[in-house]
Amino acid sequence: MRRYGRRAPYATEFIIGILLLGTSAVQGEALSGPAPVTQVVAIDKPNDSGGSVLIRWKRSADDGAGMMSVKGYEILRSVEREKGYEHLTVVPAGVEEYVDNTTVDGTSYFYIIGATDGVHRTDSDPVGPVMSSAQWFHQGRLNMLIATVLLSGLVLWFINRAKKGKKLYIRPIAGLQAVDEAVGRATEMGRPVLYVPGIQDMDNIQTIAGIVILGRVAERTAQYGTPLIVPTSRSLVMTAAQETVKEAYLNVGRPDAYNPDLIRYLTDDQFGYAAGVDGMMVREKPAAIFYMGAFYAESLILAETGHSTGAIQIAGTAMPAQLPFFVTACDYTLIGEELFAASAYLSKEPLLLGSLKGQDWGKAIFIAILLLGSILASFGHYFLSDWLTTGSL
Amino acid sequence: MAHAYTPGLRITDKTLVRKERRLPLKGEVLTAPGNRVQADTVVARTDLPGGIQTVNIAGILGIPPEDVRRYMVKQEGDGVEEGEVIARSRGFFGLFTAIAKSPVTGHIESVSDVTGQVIIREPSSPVEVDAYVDGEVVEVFENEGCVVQTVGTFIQGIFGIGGESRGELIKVADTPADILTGDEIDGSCRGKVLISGALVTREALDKAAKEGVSGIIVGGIDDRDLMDFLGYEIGVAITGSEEKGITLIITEGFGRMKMTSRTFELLVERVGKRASINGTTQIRAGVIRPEVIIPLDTGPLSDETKKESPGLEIGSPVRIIREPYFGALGKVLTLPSELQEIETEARVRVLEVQLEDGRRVVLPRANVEMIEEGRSVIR
Amino acid sequence: MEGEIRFILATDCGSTTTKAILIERRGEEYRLVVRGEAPTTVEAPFEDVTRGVLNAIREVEELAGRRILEGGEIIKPSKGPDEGVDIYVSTSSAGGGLQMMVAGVVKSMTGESAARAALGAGAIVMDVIASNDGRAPHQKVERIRRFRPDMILLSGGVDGGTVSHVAELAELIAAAEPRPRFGSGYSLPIIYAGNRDARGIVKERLGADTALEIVENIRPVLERENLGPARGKIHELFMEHVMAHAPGYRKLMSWTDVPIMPTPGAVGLLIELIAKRDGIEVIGVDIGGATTDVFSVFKEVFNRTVSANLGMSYSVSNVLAEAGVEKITRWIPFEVEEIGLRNTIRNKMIRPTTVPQNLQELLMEQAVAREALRLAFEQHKSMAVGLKGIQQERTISDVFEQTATGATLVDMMDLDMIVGSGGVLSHAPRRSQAALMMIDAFLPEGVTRLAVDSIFMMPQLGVLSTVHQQAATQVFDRDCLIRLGTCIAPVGLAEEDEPCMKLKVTLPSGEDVEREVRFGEMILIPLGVGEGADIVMDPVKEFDVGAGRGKVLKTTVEGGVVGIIVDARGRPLQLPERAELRMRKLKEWAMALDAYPRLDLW
Amino acid sequence: MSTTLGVWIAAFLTLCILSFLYKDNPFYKFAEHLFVGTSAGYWAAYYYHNILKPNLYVPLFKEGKLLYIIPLALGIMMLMRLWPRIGWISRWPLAFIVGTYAGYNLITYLQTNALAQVKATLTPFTDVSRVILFVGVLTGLIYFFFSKEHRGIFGKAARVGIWFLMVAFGASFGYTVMARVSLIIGRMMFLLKDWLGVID
Repeated sequence: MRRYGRRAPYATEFIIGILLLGTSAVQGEALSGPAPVTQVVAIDKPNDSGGSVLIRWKRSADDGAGMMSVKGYEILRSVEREKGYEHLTVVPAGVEEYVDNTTVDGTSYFYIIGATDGVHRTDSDPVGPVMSSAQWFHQGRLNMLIATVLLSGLVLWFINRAKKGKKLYIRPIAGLQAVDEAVGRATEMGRPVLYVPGIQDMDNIQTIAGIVILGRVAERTAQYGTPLIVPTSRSLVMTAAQETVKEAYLNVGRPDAYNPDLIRYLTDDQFGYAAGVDGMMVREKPAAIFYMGAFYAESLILAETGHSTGAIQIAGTAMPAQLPFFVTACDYTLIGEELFAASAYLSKEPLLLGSLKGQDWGKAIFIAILLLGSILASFGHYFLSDWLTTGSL
Repeated sequence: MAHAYTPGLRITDKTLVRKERRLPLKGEVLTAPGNRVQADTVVARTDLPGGIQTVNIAGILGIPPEDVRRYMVKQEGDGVEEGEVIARSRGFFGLFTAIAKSPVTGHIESVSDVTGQVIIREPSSPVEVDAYVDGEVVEVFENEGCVVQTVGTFIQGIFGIGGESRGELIKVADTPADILTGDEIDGSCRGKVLISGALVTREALDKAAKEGVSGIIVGGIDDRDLMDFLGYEIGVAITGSEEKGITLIITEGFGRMKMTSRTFELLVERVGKRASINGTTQIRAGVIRPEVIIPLDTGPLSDETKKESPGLEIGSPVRIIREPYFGALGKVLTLPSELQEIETEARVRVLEVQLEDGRRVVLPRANVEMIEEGRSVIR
Repeated sequence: MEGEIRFILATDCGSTTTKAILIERRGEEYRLVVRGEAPTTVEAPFEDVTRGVLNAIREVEELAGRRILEGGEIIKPSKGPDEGVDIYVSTSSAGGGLQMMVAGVVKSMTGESAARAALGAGAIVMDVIASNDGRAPHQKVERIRRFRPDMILLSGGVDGGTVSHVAELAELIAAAEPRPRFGSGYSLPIIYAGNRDARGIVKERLGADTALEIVENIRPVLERENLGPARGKIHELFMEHVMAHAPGYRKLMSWTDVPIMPTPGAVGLLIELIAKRDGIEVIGVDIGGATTDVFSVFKEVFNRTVSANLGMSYSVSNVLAEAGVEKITRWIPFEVEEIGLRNTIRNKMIRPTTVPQNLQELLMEQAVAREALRLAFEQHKSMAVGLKGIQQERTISDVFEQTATGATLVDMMDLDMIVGSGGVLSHAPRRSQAALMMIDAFLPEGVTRLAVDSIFMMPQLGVLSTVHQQAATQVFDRDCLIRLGTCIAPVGLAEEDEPCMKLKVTLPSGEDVEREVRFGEMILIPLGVGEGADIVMDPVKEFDVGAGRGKVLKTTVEGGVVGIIVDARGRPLQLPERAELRMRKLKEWAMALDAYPRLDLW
Repeated sequence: MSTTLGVWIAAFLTLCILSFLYKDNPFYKFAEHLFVGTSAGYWAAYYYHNILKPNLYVPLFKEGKLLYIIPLALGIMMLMRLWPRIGWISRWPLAFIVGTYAGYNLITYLQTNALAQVKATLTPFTDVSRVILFVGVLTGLIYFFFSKEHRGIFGKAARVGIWFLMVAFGASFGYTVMARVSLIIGRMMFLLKDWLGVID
């Protein structure tokens, strides 16, 4: 057969190898086993954090063809070429790739792939040495790098422009224009302001946005001389909130009015927290309530109670499922990305305004890609789509 | 109406000037009627209440406002030094004590148990009023001030900056059309009042301020230069409180404006004498114009001082105060009583003026001002 | 009672002139007979306001041939056909008018309400002190002490709301030991119109050293303003304290049949009355030497603002400072150097009584006036707003229609009439100049009537309306206003010379005028005073004349001394950037309105 | 009716919480404080056993992995808050956390919320639903432009985006309401079945 003919130069090596292995396999039996796999390569698995080796091979001539005798491939590993091979696993027939996730970085390994029919096994030559290591760069995510650099570059460029005094237009968002109003209302009514930063921890981008906005709201309450109550459901959020509020009070020259006792930790429990905040609403009677961050099922419980106390409520979240509830129960709602744009609005600092403009350009680029890609796809070209495929995280 | 309303600036070589010297608040008058005073004699004195500082005791100590009184170390009326502890909270076993310090030296004016704040009043500062002009005290308002009277030359400007000042008159221009560029100003001008011509430049103003010149009397100034000198734009026409260390009196207007020869000559005649000047200007009801007063040694004037200004008449000397012909002098030729249409098509009361160069022009009456020589009492 | 009144005398003591008018009932109608004026005499050397009043009345006597005065007193009621009058009323803004400071907790809430109450009563609001005004306490005290207001209005907190903020304000006012402007023999009037619960503490803090008056809260709840009691109290105290200490006013007060009102308060009253009577939305403006007052009635809400530092003489330089040189030169159709313009404006400031003698000077002055009016109107728009701090009810469908409270009430499309007064408007040599200035400054949209108060008698009519409404409104309609005509301004933008609407005017003669209006042009269609014309406007789809974009509007318009002015320069108005082009357009527009003589020569 | 004490307590507390529907009252207050307190305690214990112990204590002290001194130090720095004088130290670990998460999330969000979404939307216009999807994404994105005035064509596109968002909200509203209804059904089932036993 043509195949055999092609393999011929390797045959001697193959036989010698098997002899040298000194395994339990009897030579005669070996000869009756399935044809071996070919083109075995073992490489350090790319784009990983180490600890794994990728082995690839071309399947045996008897796998799905020829004698149809291959049941699977046994993977064997050793730290020496000649001996000490141990069994790792068996992968089913038809497979041509295996990732060994059990390697120790810095150690050289040798692999043998044995095609087996259940009784006999025909081993490949050992491949190696191969050493696993962590990669600094994940090539599959080159597109991510480009996107990040592009977006950051845009943001930096616009920040720079804004710093130079170029006026940037910002579309009005009623909910944010109303912050002053809400705090003012609380002041006139002699009641506190309640700020709910959601039930997620500081690893959630919405919580971070919520805390940033808290800083802006705190500046207002400091100026107006109105108490600001912040119940939190995470200790870290409480810490961050205290720091943020303290700094805000300092910024507007009212450090004396800062009271850390009003920024409290309640509980990590979702509904325990909701019950606690509800209790605060009915007892402290805040005249303005802010909900800024990530919310789940407690959103309506909170917003409805707040509404019933007659407070002005301003909500902002990127949780699509909770938005409708906030919209119906609150006076103003920031929808999705408006939450992230909020701090730029409230501060009007060139830094933040510039970044907003940069992000808009990012969106414009995505729109352009969408348009172009879809048109290309309609004509059967998919390279843009392919380019967007990222290596798994 | 017997005569048109023609505001005029007074330029008088000898008149009776009465100046009211009042305290901003009630205080003590240090002189009596009949006393001779020098311009720098202090005639009245008072204490201006100090500023206030508030301290948020409730916030600093972390206590409710109604408890503030309990934690006060100092009470209402007590004097405090800057940095002195005025309130102290007692925590558990002396731990967690918080203290509030006074940011200023003064006394505790009030303690509020509603706002939780303490108001500290800074010490009062003395205010003194001097006589401003050399002269005689003729009247005293108890606890408020007095009137100082003098006989002298009195010249009003049209606009000025800077408050009361005084100094010896010196001449830095040869003609009333000269421009004061600054080269003429040196150390010898310190404390003097400079008589100059048609324009003062920004450079000259800066130099004069640097050399400690008391005042400058000049025909005109470019608005741009004035703005640059002050560092801001004058909005409404109230001046006098600028703190540039120099008093500027403009006699004609903005732009390059030859000083009226009469004013110039009168001033030059008084070179070497001490002048009291004030740049304070207020242009609205109750107009205040800047002034130059040069007290003279001669005795009081006779009874003609009470004569009222006669108003605009044929032959009256006038100055034109709006474009075209701005700054030109002339004599009234005719005063037609009926309204006439001018170039803008507005129908206004007009007069005919013969300019100094012989031209005869018809102008709205509102655009001329009389050069008054009345000798009525100047307040 | 009203039926018996035949002769009415009214005066307005302005800061420079005192104006008197005589009104007589002829048949069923009240008409203006004559007017006279004389310099105001509040200040030295006279120091008696009644001298100026008597001088003005004497002029009225001469002109009307009617004896009104006897032994320095007004003959009242009238004796026979040529002696005396039946009613005498007066307003006053002499001595700078009523100058107030107001205080509130939140600047945009009770602070704003307090300012509205004071402005509505005719005061100049020197400053608004608020808890959140960004000033340190000692700075607030410094302000109060330095400004020496005639009166302070303190408010703050809704009923049942904050007490501590109000107490803090009261403490600051007490610490400032404020002194009134006139005289030192009486204590400063302070009106407290805030949180009911804080009355006790305010009384405790301020009762001893000031003339404290307590009225109902101007903002009992955030959702509602209650300015009436505070306004009434301001008028009362204005009479009792402020006016009573101004020279000669005691005597004047004894002459009048109703209390003397602050001039702008009276104008506001009249404008409010007219708007209510005719059911129209109206803007009134009075541009003076020192200040510019803007009045408006939109959606039945009256607002007044006073731009204390925008005027044509005393504060003309401030117009320059606030608007900037470029904004002024953009209205001047010839080259002008900055330095020259600056000096010209300054010279106007220091010599306020002069009048422009040549055309260039007139154009410069009117350019400044446009900016003064525009700035004053901007301020008005930011003050004439809805209440802030109100809870909103929303449904899910409102999610993208969220609007903030406190939006301006001023809607130029809904506006029916602009009334201008003040020297630069009333005394413009051609009426079309006044019309053009008002259009340029206010930028009316759609169909808007224009008028000027030629001799400024709105104050007198305003105070008269409190005793004799019929006389006041009749004189207003027949003698007070000079109707300039109607401005038609399609809203939208297009390229120069593109068509923006078709216009068909049916004149009273029955003649039809049909025009295609192109973008960037102004057209004048003569239509006389008292005449009306049916008009059909068919805008192209980007333009709106009041019925919506591209929708046809049929209506009747009123004529005037100028006529129908079609302003197709676009809204927002865009002047060409390039100087020559801008000047050419300015000339073109002025020529279309025949606004200036000899314009074609340069 | 249940005979288990735990069920009775649970039922009582459920009723206490539900009494808030009428108005705030001592029963609610009691249950609320109990809830907040016990859950806080529960989570504290949970965190110790599930996070602190396996992620710090065991590797550091049992396995001797010295690198874990860093998180320990950061944790101790965080606790410095308790002493006001050195409280500022806690800002460092806080800054570390916020900064790290921000950076980490940048990539995650860019991947899942941007690139992956764009890819998913990027389809040939083969049928109507794909076109609708495409238009929806595009106009929705346009609505979230902040630095451009929503006027003219741009404004119209944003309007269309609003309509898509409205439809999405409506659907999600209905869906979530259903989920909430099932929550209340769950609680009712507990009361009626586990406690009272009136239904099976």
